[in-house]
Amino acid sequence: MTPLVRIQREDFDIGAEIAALTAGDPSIGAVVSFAGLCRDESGRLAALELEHYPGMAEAEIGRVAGEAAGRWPLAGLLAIHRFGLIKPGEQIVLVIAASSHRREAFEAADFLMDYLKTRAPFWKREHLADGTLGGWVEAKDDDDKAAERWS
Amino acid sequence: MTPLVRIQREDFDIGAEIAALTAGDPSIGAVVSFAGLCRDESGRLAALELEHYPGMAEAEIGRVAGEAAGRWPLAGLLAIHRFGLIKPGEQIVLVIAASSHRREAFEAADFLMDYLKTRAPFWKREHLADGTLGGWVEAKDDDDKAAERWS
Amino acid sequence: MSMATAEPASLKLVYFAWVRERIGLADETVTPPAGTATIADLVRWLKTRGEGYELAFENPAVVRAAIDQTHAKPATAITGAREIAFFPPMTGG
Amino acid sequence: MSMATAEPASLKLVYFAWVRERIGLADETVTPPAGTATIADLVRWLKTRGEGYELAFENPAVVRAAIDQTHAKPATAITGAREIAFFPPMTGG
Repeated sequence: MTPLVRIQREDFDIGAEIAALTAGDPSIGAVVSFAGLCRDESGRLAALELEHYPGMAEAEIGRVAGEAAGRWPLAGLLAIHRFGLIKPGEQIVLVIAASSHRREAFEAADFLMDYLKTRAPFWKREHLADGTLGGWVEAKDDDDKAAERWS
Repeated sequence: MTPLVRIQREDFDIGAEIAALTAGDPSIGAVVSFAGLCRDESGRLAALELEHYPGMAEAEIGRVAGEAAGRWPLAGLLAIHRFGLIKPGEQIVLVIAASSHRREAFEAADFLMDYLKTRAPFWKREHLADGTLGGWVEAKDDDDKAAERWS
Repeated sequence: MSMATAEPASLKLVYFAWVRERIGLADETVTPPAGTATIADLVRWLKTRGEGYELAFENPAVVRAAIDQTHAKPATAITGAREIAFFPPMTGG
Repeated sequence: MSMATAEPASLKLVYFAWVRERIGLADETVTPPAGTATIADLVRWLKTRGEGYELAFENPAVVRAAIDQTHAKPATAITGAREIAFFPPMTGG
């Protein structure tokens, strides 16, 4: 099973991605999806701008997805990460893990998200509702701690 | 936030359910979905027949979903469980949890699935590929142990 | 104040999965004898009602029960119950 | 066999987010002085190249690096590197 990784400006369709990842494999009993959405931060935010490192983004997510595929018996694994300007309510990131049983699908999706947060070369900048450009979002210690759970 | 619970014979559309659950709430940053599918058990199975206890199925899943809603700060929680004859590759159950941050969405979906497996009054019977009626699926100790993680 | 067990009340019983198949009924309305106070008492009485019941409850520890659509234990009192269900361990999800 | 640091090689540097903004460049090709063996050495040299670099690396512990699109540590050797990136802690996902 080779994980699928896509870095794109365009939005994605969760239902269509789940259907494509699971089609034709009747050994799949469990599918977990995680979608990360842009929050409006109580109305403070007009948009998030996502900058990324082309090439490394694909490579790094591919490496971590490959590690997940080696760690859990998965039938399918997909990660999509968008870049560019993303408005509140819009989708930023998608992870789907499919397997025979639910435990490994949950754990693989959870693992991949934790590592995406701390290792994938993406940076968020805020565009504020008042029309000004906000600052770069700071990395959270919580995310580092979450990623450390898996080591 | 009142959890949504549906017990139905009809199939469901994961993408549409996620969109409906998250629409119009820009505080949502994380959406986790779990879909349980009918496996073919290496070709042995023609279908699963799901019997349920009408009334109690809704009530019991509602109780457990309410407990999840009390335990994690969720913006949305949905559970759909199908009954009737379900073929390999078809969807049986769906849980969606939406929240501001990913940890609570993952945990609430995981929790609700563990309790669905052990407390929701549904029983699976196998219909075999050779045309005969198989036995009732036996409950797994693993599922009880998984549910005990949360107490 | 009258005692709950003074006058035997009629009770709807519902059965699911192999409990239903072994008993041969999906539901029935019964009047348990006076003194039937708990789920365990009810099971003991049901087992006297024929071979199907005996087979369904041959290992009573395996059969689950619900009183008015809420999970119940063998020691749970059935006082005031309208509907009691018996079924195998759940295998949904 | 020639030593890796004998002849300074030209190297592509790429910068992201506030590192890019502070330096004022998205990328550039440089020839570090002989003896620039590690990421930390490279940062020390870059800081001598002007105010923007000094600001970008004012707290070098915060800035992350990648060698040929793989995460690297300050002590990682840059021998043979084609592209080295500097960026803030990642905030994707």
